[in-house]
Amino acid sequence: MSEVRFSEVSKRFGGASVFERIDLTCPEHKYLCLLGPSGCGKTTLMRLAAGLESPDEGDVMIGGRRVNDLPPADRNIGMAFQNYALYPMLSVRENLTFPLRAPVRRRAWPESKINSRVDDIAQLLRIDWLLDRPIATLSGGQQQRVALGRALIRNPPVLLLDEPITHLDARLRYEMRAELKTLHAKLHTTTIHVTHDQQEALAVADLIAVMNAGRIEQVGPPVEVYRNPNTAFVAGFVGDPPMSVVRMPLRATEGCLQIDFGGRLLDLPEKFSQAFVNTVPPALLIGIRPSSVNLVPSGSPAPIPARVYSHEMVGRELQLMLSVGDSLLRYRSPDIRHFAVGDEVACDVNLDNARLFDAETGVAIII
Amino acid sequence: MHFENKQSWIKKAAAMAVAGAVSSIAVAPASAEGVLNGETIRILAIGDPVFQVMQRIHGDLEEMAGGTIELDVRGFDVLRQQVLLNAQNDVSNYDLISVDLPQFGEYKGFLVDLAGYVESSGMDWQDFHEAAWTGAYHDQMQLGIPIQPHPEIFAYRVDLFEEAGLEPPRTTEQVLAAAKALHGSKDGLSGICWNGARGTPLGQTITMVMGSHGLPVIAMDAIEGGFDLGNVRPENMHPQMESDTASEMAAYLMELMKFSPPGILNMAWDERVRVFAQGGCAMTYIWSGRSAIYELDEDAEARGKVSYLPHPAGPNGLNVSTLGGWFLSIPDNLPEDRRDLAWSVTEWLTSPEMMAEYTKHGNCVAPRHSVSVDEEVVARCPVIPFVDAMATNGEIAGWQRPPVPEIQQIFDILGAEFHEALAGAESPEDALKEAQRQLDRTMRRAGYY
Amino acid sequence: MKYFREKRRIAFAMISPSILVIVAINIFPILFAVYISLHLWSFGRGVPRFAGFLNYEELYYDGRFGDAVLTSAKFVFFAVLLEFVVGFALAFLFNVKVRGMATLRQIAVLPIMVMPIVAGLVWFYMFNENFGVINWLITLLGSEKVGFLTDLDVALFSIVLADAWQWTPFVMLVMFAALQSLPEYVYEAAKMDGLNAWQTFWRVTIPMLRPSIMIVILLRIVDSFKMIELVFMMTQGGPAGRTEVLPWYLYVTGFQALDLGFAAAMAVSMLILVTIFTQLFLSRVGIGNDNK
Amino acid sequence: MPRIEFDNVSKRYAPSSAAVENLSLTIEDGSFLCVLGPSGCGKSSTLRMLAGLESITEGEIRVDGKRYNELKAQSRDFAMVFENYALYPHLDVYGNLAMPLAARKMPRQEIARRVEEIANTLQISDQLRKKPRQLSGGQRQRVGLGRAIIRDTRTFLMDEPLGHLEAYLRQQLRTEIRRLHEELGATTFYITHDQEEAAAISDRIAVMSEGRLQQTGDLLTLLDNPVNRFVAEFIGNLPISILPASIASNAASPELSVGDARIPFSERRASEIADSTRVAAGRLEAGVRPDAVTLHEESARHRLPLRVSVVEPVGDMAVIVADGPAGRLRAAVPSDSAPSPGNSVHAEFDASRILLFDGDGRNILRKT
Repeated sequence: MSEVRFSEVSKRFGGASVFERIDLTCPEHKYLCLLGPSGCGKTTLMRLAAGLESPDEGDVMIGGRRVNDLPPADRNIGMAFQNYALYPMLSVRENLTFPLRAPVRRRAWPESKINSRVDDIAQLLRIDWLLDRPIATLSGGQQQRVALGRALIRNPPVLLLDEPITHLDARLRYEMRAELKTLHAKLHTTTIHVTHDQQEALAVADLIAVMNAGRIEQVGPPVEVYRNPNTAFVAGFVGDPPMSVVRMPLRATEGCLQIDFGGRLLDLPEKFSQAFVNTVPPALLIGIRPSSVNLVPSGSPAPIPARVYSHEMVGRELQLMLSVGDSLLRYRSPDIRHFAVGDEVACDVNLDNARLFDAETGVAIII
Repeated sequence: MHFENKQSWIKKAAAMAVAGAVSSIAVAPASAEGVLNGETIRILAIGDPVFQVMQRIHGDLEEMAGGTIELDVRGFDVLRQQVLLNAQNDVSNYDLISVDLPQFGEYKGFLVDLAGYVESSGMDWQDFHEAAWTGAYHDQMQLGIPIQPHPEIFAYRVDLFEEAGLEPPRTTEQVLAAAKALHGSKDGLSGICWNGARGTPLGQTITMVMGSHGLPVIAMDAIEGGFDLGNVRPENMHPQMESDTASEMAAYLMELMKFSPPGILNMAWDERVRVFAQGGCAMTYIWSGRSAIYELDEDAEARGKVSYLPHPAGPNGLNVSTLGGWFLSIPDNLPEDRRDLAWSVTEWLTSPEMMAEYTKHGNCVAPRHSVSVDEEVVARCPVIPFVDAMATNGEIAGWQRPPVPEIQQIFDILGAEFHEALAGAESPEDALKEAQRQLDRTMRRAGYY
Repeated sequence: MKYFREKRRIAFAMISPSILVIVAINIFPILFAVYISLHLWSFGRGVPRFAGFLNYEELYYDGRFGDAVLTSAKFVFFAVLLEFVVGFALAFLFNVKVRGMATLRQIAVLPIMVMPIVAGLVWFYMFNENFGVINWLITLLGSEKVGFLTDLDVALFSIVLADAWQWTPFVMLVMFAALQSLPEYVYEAAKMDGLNAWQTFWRVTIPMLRPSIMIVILLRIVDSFKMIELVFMMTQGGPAGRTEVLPWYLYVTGFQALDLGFAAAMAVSMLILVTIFTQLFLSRVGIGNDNK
Repeated sequence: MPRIEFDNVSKRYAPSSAAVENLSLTIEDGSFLCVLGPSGCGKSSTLRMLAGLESITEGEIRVDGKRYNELKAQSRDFAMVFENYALYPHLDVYGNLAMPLAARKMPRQEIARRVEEIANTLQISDQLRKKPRQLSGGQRQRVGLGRAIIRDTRTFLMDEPLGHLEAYLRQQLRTEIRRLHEELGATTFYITHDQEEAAAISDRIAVMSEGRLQQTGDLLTLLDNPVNRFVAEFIGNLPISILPASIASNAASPELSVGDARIPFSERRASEIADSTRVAAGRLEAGVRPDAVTLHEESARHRLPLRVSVVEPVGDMAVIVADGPAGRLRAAVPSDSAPSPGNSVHAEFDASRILLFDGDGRNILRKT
């Protein structure tokens, strides 16, 4: 039993609230990513699970058991830190065995058992050839593996990873994230992984919990979070590139809502109209995927006037930000041609796949 | 004597540390024949020459005594505080304490009367200089045995005086004349050295010079040939700094300034002796024991060329030198069963043999007539027969520094206030008046009148 | 929650002895000094007699006390000024990366290791008019001897000099450490911003050193206000009281005259003076002005 | 705008080891050049030599034809943005922005006007009275940028300015930097270790490794026509897969073997290889970018059989990590059609986009 559950937990530092009454569950054997920008409270939430912080209200449950009063060492969790937190003067082997040699574990971990365990873990993480090297001589990726090894060595049912691969360079990040996923497929350890990199979260997680400003915006499998963002924040944060979340003026004409794109009025798709049968909302946030935006020849009928706000190469594609009215729309250009900032272009927007969000709450309007 | 010089202060700090370490690991010597008979004696002592000698020969001393000698050596102020604190204990931490002559007035309430021991042990008390012996006699009690009492006397360079055809100065007038004649007569030669430094040094100079002008600083009872230092009552406590004698004293000191070496305003204790020793001045006021500084130093210019006199007298004064220095006393909170031992040790440490022994190690003090005629002692310390003669002639007395508890305050006030006059920051009259005012206030605060 | 409450309780239990020690060592003596200052008490003789504010009253009318406060203020001002200016300059000098500078620096800080009382002894003899090496040099150059410790106008500055000899290296050391800890990148930024050496010094170095400067000055002020050893060894307050700083007067009153009540009143006044001054200094000049 | 030339420039901190070796590089006036390389490749030393913060051991740096080697940093009139922001910690945002102007003794009012203008441009107007440590990383670097652009410098040096920021902030700010560049038109010399950032922001990328310049070009050149394996591996949003390969010397139809796959080559490509004397060197490696791979359920002679290890759904596309006897391959496929872990797949390569490296890592198919 290793489900991790936060039940109505609140945490404040001094007078400042980090979050209030958060509910979140990481089911047993699942890999949960806590995703959000810095300062959103994701690390604090994980530290509550680790026992490095105590909740001001609510309960932290591990395996159905309330652990609020349990010191970290008794919670049976492994944790890997962002900065690795290894002992630089010790060898890899000594770092790995460190958690086993704590006095309270002497009975559970006799010398013979320790050695075979270290060998197993080192093989699993492919650091067996490094065992006798001092930490200081290892590369960042190798150190990260050792840190993971140390977190895993007691075979904990719960693994907590605090931005474990953020500091690695791009190549290693790719390698390590595949590694993490393979490892999880093998061990099925219930894992909570904190990151600010949405790509990383999408790549490794079974479940993503998107956090923003102390709130959990959405919890779900990566594809779900990516495809159907529940809030405007998620829409603008997750995706490669994410949706453009724009605020456009609304026009109500004969019971039909229209959106003003820089002077060009587009009809709200049929499926949304029933949401506004009796009311005209003062404002809406509209999430538009880059793939729903197209450039059209300037002579086309009824184009939306736009200006190039920025252009950059991402992968093999040219990505543009188009300035329409007061808003910016992302656009991916299939062919690579030269744009300059300020160029005037004409575009067209397909609203069929758009998502609407309440301008006040940011919550998606779902039909 | 007393307020130890600055250099020895440092040496003493180091010595104390060493002594502390030594005494803490010391074990009683196997032989138990001497006065201690395997026991331990605890002495609270001052960092003056005689006790410094004891520290130096500590090992020999213990062997002689056949026991352990714990010698705690302290600076003047600290010693005084410890003695006062110890007196408040139920049981004394020390078997013996060292007492400065003017302190008997302050301490007499808690010291054992030794008269009985002197009597029963048959100590030859008449062998001691009379002024020294009676200096510890208060309220019909013998409160201490002299171990290092010596007077502040007057030293002059015989060779220079002869060269200039000058008479040995017996009066202040003669001193000034000689100083004037000799000052600057040679390169780097000044007339006279004395304690001119601010505070206690100058304060002591004032009390003693005022004494040689014929009056103590407070209104003590006059008796035959001096003042009654064994019986100071509250009504005796009035300061006398606005007297004619004080004015004469002040005038004399102001005159002395003219014939003093540079830096006289900061000169004290050993420094004046060292300037005298290297030929920086023709005369000096000097605690007799300190003559060892040049008499035992083969490189000193003054060595062997010095003769001694009691303090030169003022117009209405006497040729009397001030006695000071240290006595051994037994605190009255020492349990009865330790007193005999304390007495035995006192007797031993003040014996003629030990006194002679001290002179071997640079302590030119011998307050016993029998020691003063020892040829070896005299050869080492030419000053000793002079002092012995003064003692015999009644030219040594202790009343100049009245044995009252406020004596240190008196020194401080006089030494601070009159320094203003010497430095030219104030007139001597104003300085005396201010000193009088402050002394008066001190005595009133103490509740004497 | 119980675990954390337990942790806090244990933590409190662990630190409570230190709190007690702090109270015993820091607070109690101050309270005791205040208590004594309200009594007439001559050490070793009888019990203290309650006297109300008599001691303070006498202190108020005691010209010598006022003079001592003034002398202390003068001493502190000149000593700290000299130590700071020279120490600061030396710190910059030693910050230059030249071979042998480290050794030189180590030699330069030696005076700090000397016991103040020994420093006083050394300078007493250096300044002495009859044996002193400085006056010997002066006469060698054909000038008149200077009464470093006996001239009314010079003595205090001689003590300032001795104090500076001992403590300038301390200022130098602190400023040097502060200089070393200044981030290199800020200087690169300054170069790229086009600041010349003078501008870099006044606009970057000084403001960034400000907290260290304030701390070192404060430490030196408080410390030199308590200086007694040099006076003890060199002048005993002379000539004519021109070097009688407050601690020396206090020492004479409390430890030679043993007038404890009066000395305690002086100590309490001194404490109040120093506290007021440092508070004023901190609030006016401020260590960091981030909280504006 | 200045034109910057590095002419055979070397930097040695110790006689034996060169941080930068024989670097020759030109930055055309008004262009945006990005030096890209892993840490320790010498890019930082290069920038610092240009800035005047490091001396030049050998060679010459010229700006508009004028030798700059001996010119003091203060006199070079470059503005610099630092990785760690290098803000003056004791000054507030206003003070930091004003510093370059104050150094030039500009009148107070003029300074205030400029600061306000710049703060508006960078959306930090409401932060002017804050100290750097009260700001987030993104805000700090905006101040760093503002300080660089506040005086009319015509050259910007940027030392990994986004290195310390989180991913989404990096993306935001790189857009700003690029826009500023186009607005101001200043010559910009930018260094980074992030190839995605380099591609997004610059006109041209110079790839460095171990003190040497490897290749200079725009992104597509570097992607499709890298000089060597290092550049091929370093460039590209998704990592290139490198697999052992050999040329089947069947005269009838030239084939490339990659693992068990036999991939027919066009005559033209085959002849390119045949021409190359390098093939003789022996060992060959094929580089395949994930977007040049398609995965199929059916096997074929020209397909490489693999087993899926990891599926990473990163948006519309999923990255498939698949392993076989020949090694590990990454493929980018639409997430809707992504296989599951454990599935067998058969990878087909776009033959025209296969890169071939010889034993020394050189690209033997490189078009010059």
